[in-house]
Amino acid sequence: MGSKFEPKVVAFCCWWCAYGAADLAGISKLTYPASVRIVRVPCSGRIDALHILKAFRAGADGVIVAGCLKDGGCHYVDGNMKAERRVKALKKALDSVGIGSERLEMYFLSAGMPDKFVEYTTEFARRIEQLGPVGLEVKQA
Amino acid sequence: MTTIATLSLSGDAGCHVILASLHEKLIKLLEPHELVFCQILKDSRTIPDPVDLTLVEGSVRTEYDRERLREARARTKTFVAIGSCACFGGIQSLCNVLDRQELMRETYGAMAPETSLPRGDLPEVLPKNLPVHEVVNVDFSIPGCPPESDEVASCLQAILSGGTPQLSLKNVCDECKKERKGKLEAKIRRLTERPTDLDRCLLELGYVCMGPATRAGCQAKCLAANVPCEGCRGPADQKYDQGVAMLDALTSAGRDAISVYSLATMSAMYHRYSFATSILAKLFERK
Amino acid sequence: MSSRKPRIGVFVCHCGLNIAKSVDVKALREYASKMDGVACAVDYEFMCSETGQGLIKDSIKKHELNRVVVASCSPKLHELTFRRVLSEAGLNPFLLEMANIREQCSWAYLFEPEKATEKARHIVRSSIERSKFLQEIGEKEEPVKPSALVVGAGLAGIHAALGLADHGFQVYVIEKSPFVGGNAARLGNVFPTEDCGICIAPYSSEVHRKCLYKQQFVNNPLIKLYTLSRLKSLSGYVGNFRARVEQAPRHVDEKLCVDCGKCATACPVEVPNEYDLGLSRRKAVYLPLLQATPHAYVIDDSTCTRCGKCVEICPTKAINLEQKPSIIDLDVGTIVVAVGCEEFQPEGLFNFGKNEDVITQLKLARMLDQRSGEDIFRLSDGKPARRIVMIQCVGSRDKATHAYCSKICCMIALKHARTLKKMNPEVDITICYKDIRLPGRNYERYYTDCQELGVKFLWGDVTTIQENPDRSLRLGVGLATGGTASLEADLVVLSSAIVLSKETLELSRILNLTLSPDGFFMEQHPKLAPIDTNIDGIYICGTCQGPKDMPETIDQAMGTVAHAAIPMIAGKIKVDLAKAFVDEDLCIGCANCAAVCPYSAIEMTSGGTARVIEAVCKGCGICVAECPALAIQLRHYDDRQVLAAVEGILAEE
Amino acid sequence: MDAGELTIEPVTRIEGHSRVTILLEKKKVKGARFNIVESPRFFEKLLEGKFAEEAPRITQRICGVCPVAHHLASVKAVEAAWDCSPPEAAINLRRLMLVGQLISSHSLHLGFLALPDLLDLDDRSILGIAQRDPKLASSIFKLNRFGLRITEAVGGRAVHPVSAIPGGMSKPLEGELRDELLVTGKECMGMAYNLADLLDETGDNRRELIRCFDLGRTRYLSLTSDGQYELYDGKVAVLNPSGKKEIEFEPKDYSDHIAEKTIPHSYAKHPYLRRFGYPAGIYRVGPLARLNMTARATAGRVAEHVMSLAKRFGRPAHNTFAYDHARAIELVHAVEQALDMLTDPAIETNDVFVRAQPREGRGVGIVEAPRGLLIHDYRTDSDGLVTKANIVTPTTQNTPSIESETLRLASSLFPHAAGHVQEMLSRIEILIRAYDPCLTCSTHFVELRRSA
Repeated sequence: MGSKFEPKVVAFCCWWCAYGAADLAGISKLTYPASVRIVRVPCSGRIDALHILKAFRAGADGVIVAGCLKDGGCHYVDGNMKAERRVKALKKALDSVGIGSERLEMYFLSAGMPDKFVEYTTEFARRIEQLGPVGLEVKQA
Repeated sequence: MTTIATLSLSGDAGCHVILASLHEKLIKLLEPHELVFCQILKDSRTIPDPVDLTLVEGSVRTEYDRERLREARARTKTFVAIGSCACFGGIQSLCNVLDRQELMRETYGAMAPETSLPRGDLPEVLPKNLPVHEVVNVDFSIPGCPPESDEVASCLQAILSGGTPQLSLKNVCDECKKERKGKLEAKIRRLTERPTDLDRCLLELGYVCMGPATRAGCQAKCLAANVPCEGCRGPADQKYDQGVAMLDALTSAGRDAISVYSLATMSAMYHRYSFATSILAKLFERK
Repeated sequence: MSSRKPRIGVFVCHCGLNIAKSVDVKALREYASKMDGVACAVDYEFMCSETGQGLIKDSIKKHELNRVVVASCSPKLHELTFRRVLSEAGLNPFLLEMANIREQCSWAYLFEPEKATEKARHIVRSSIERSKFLQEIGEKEEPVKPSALVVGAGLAGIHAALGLADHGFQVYVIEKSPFVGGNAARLGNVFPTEDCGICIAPYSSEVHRKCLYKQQFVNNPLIKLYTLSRLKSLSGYVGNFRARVEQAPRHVDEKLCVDCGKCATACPVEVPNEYDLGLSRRKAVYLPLLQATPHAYVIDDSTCTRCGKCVEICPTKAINLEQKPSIIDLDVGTIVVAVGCEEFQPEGLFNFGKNEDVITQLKLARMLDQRSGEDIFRLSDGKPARRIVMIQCVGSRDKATHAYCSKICCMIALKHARTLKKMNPEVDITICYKDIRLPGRNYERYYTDCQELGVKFLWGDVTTIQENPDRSLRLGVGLATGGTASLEADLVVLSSAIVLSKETLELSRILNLTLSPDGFFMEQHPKLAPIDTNIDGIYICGTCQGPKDMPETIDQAMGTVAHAAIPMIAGKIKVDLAKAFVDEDLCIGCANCAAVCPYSAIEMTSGGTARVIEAVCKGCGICVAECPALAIQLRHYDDRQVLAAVEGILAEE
Repeated sequence: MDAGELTIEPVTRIEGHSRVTILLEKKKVKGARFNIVESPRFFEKLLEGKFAEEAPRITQRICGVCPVAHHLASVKAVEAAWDCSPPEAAINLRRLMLVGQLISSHSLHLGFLALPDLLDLDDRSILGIAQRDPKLASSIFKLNRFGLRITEAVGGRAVHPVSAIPGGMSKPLEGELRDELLVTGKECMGMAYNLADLLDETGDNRRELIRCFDLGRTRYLSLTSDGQYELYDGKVAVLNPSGKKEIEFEPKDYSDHIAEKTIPHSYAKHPYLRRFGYPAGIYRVGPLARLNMTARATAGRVAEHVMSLAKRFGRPAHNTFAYDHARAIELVHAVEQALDMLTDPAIETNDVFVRAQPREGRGVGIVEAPRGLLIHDYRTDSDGLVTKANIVTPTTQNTPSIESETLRLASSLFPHAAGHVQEMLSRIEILIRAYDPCLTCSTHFVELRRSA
């Protein structure tokens, strides 16, 4: 078809910070790639490895985990730090299954950082665009 | 009278050994019924059509396995998967991350002094090893490597009397006698050292013990022998991924062994018997 | 009802043109109406309007809906509105799912209608898929005990206790030392009113001043004070805490002691009085100061020789040397933590600890409080101290020790300089500073006063300090304006930082309160919830939350009174059950969840399984990700619901 | 029937899947093939990159009938690679477990697989035995249970034990278990004698059947320690067809002596002795090899039976039926050995473990599995991860003989078999069963010497 590869990026956003930042980006009429698809979770610490892996299984080309700022920014004390550890371990696992760790990234931002939200998601979506499709069989519904 | 068949696919016959080890119980169990096909115990060569109950052991590794499985399923009313190979693909699924051609080449290829690959009328090896339920419908599953003999007996009894077999819904830790103190040691331990404290929970001591994510019913025998649970019975709830659950639990406890060792190493710890059904294995299925 | 086959109603809001301008709302409605499980799909200009809400309610009845998806603005705006709509229509409010197609869609792609419409489809599809797994979630009530525990009886704790007692609640106050008053009682006169620190009247008191410690606190029938007491453990949750307190023996019966002082006269042991930082001496049985509250002697176990002379001489038989520590269990609804701070001991800095004439401001405060003439004296040789140098920011605003500003040291230094100058205008005072920070009302006056009284201000860092043969000190100062200066001093006073005491760490562990990176107790939100903590029902005030002066401390104390009173006045708390819950069959009792829960919301039952205390759980779901046995799920965000949202948002059209 | 093929599929009452094909041409048997169609499970590849200390528990899944042998060969290989010597008490426990395995495996084979033929039952299965001779069935069950119970007591589980870890055993043998085993062991002794006698009698009763299993002479391979019967340690010896010890080598040198040939019609490979080439160098392993290798049986019932065997078949015995008798003799010996070990108080010693240090190395572990010599050969890296593995199972080693004997048997029977094809095929099956082939094992026979 010759059309540009349009990646699918799932952005798990914690309700208190990242989701708020995404809202504020909209309110500020800032734009970011439409390929970024937001899934709301109460806290980034809620995100299981299973959720991330299943997102890839379901056809995602990249996954973002977005939580509150480090050093006390987390509404649930340190859920974001737990998420970070999990993401680190999963990056390794993704490398081993041939998906590549660069398709998973964790970002930290506060609800008042719409510009960061836009910057991170744009940058990530570009990265995935360049990497191309993950080449997974999309699971039949 | 129920007609019964047993089928073994790719596996180690351990489930049949368990069946045989029911001894008098097996004789009694089968008395009012008829064992019509059991390649290891009887001389019949084909599964009759129809048959009431088929127990299938082993996973689907070759085209031949797949054919026989489909044929058996088509002839059977109640189809029971027995053992972890049939239920989850079993230990041989750890090869699912490897390329089939490479497997064949490395296994039969560069061998001294003469070299040739098996060919002719041998069944084709499938791209990956599959659990039974990914090929045909299964009515009941009795997991374990091998399943406990009491469990097999009671499940069979239940099925033969028209009921539903009851498996434990708890986890192995529930039956483990080791003491938990609620404190995880951050160190990752391997079984190159026997636990120093033989009364203490092995997970807490730093071993990768799959007990928390594995279905109970085995009386935690491995733990009683001071060896961590290998997860051979699969998760208590089959919709979960036992290995990913452990990976999750251990990473945030700071024991992210997976970031030290490769997936190839750790899959044998987290997914030793259930890799074929794990989400990680599914991620391999490329277009 | 939730187990029934889903009948989903999808309500697409135009939000005027906010959504409709870039999202083709008609096409979106059409798309949604064709999805599996959708019983009706409607679009309307303003769903949040009365008419829009009515439309939803009518549709719920007409189509027997059991799930509602509202595609509109962010749930941060109107989730509660629409939940109420569901309630009013007889549906459980948690059967609502919002699809955020404004903030996260129409506004982000204002001029790209195709993109916006496509993305809206993803978002709505995800919400519809997720809604299928939503379940009814109820709420329950928990009673709240009308009693409070106040930890610490310094300025903050006393004010909090008094306020809570004024509300009519039973208040238990525990204090680790034998007497109340904390640091405030040692400061002498305090700014900005220059009255005596131990006698400050509470805001609400009678017209004439009363000594706070003697009158109100001790005589209030609703306040029960436990001195020499420490919190050993805490269980329970908001409304139903149980605190276990260990009280060390006083050995003197407070009720029988008549303050005759005979015991102290008879006591053969004499040691430095820590209340005065060793400037005075006391006996093993003692009152640290005349105004001490409770007004009863105490025997210091660590120095008492058990000679029994005091027992013999006591006329009221108030003394019992055999008294043992006791354990007290207190059942309370709320807790105020007001454990205060300590002055940083800058060992090794500016010869502190090596040279007796290098002291801290607190010691100077004690010296000034005891003065009997126009001079204060060098501690080394008792000669009048005529040249005094104060060094600011010792241990504060310094990466090597504490990066934060201790906030009150500037005022303390100016207050002391002013007092000294007023006592004796001949005294030469130099203050070496980095910045002088005086943001409080009426504070600037101290600065102008000091300038008028001839206090010298030197902008720079003291870089060297040496002892002269006559025991005076020579200081080298690197000036901020360039160059150096040299100062001679009889006394060097360090304005030392405010820090939390070591035992506060242990307390934070017992209470499960988080500490901020600077080491103080962490408030729930620095701006919006400055006295609340990560644990519901526990509040913090005073310097344990960060450096502050007296007015601020009292502000916060009063704030905690107001907040702690809320559940206690209501007598109950409502707990929605959108919380984690444990499948006891699967639970293996590993206590992983309890270990990672930031709120101590998970307890281990006697049956060896975990139990979520719903009143405490805040629904973060950290435990869910953590559980190796997959025995915990979070209502409203269980695995199926999250995965349905993920798979929905990714599904091919 | 002039030309064509006769097939038996699946061969029943053996472990695993195989097919026998007899090729006919001009009323003559032209060829025979023993196809192992059991799927390959690639255990050697599977081990790569895994913690070596996990190998004993992973590799035993190769076989559900003789897991103990794999468990122990594997742990020995890891210990050899890591240069680690477990305490004597641990070795005693392992020997006990190996004997237990022999009891459970042999009783299973004799009772469930072989006897139905030899007793010429109508219902050729254990169910038939239970019907005809409940007492015999009951003693088979008891013996089988005793063997499994030993494995469970020492290994933690009856099938797929877990206790052998590099450095020793994860647990000692508890006193009460030892007492229990002693009691059942004594009960089983008589049953084992009876079973051996029964096999001896069969030798007399079914002379005609047995005679047709005289199918030639081969070499034999087994462990031996100074000419004595050995299951766990010692050297590997090669016995020539006349009963002379030709070669003796250390386990670690096995690949200098044994080579493997890929066979087009089988997922297993044919091993042979390098010195003699293929097919001259094919050899047999298992109960018969072990008895032939043993210089002199001690006194008692074992010695009597060995004499009887020698009298009937010569020494070394080559008749393939002798495998079944040898198996019964080993069963007697195993129960005796188990009782000896259990009687010695040393079996309860607590000191069963020394800490192993993972390191780079190569190790070969050889034990005698019920069906014969079992070889595990691993290389590990400095982290103790397996980098290469090679496993040679007994059935693999017997497969060339099974095939050549099938051909010979078919050829000898066929001219007379016209109209009795079923009888011929049945005899071929009986022949194959005598080897007690375990085809789940046989598929893992691989050498992973990757070309550089």
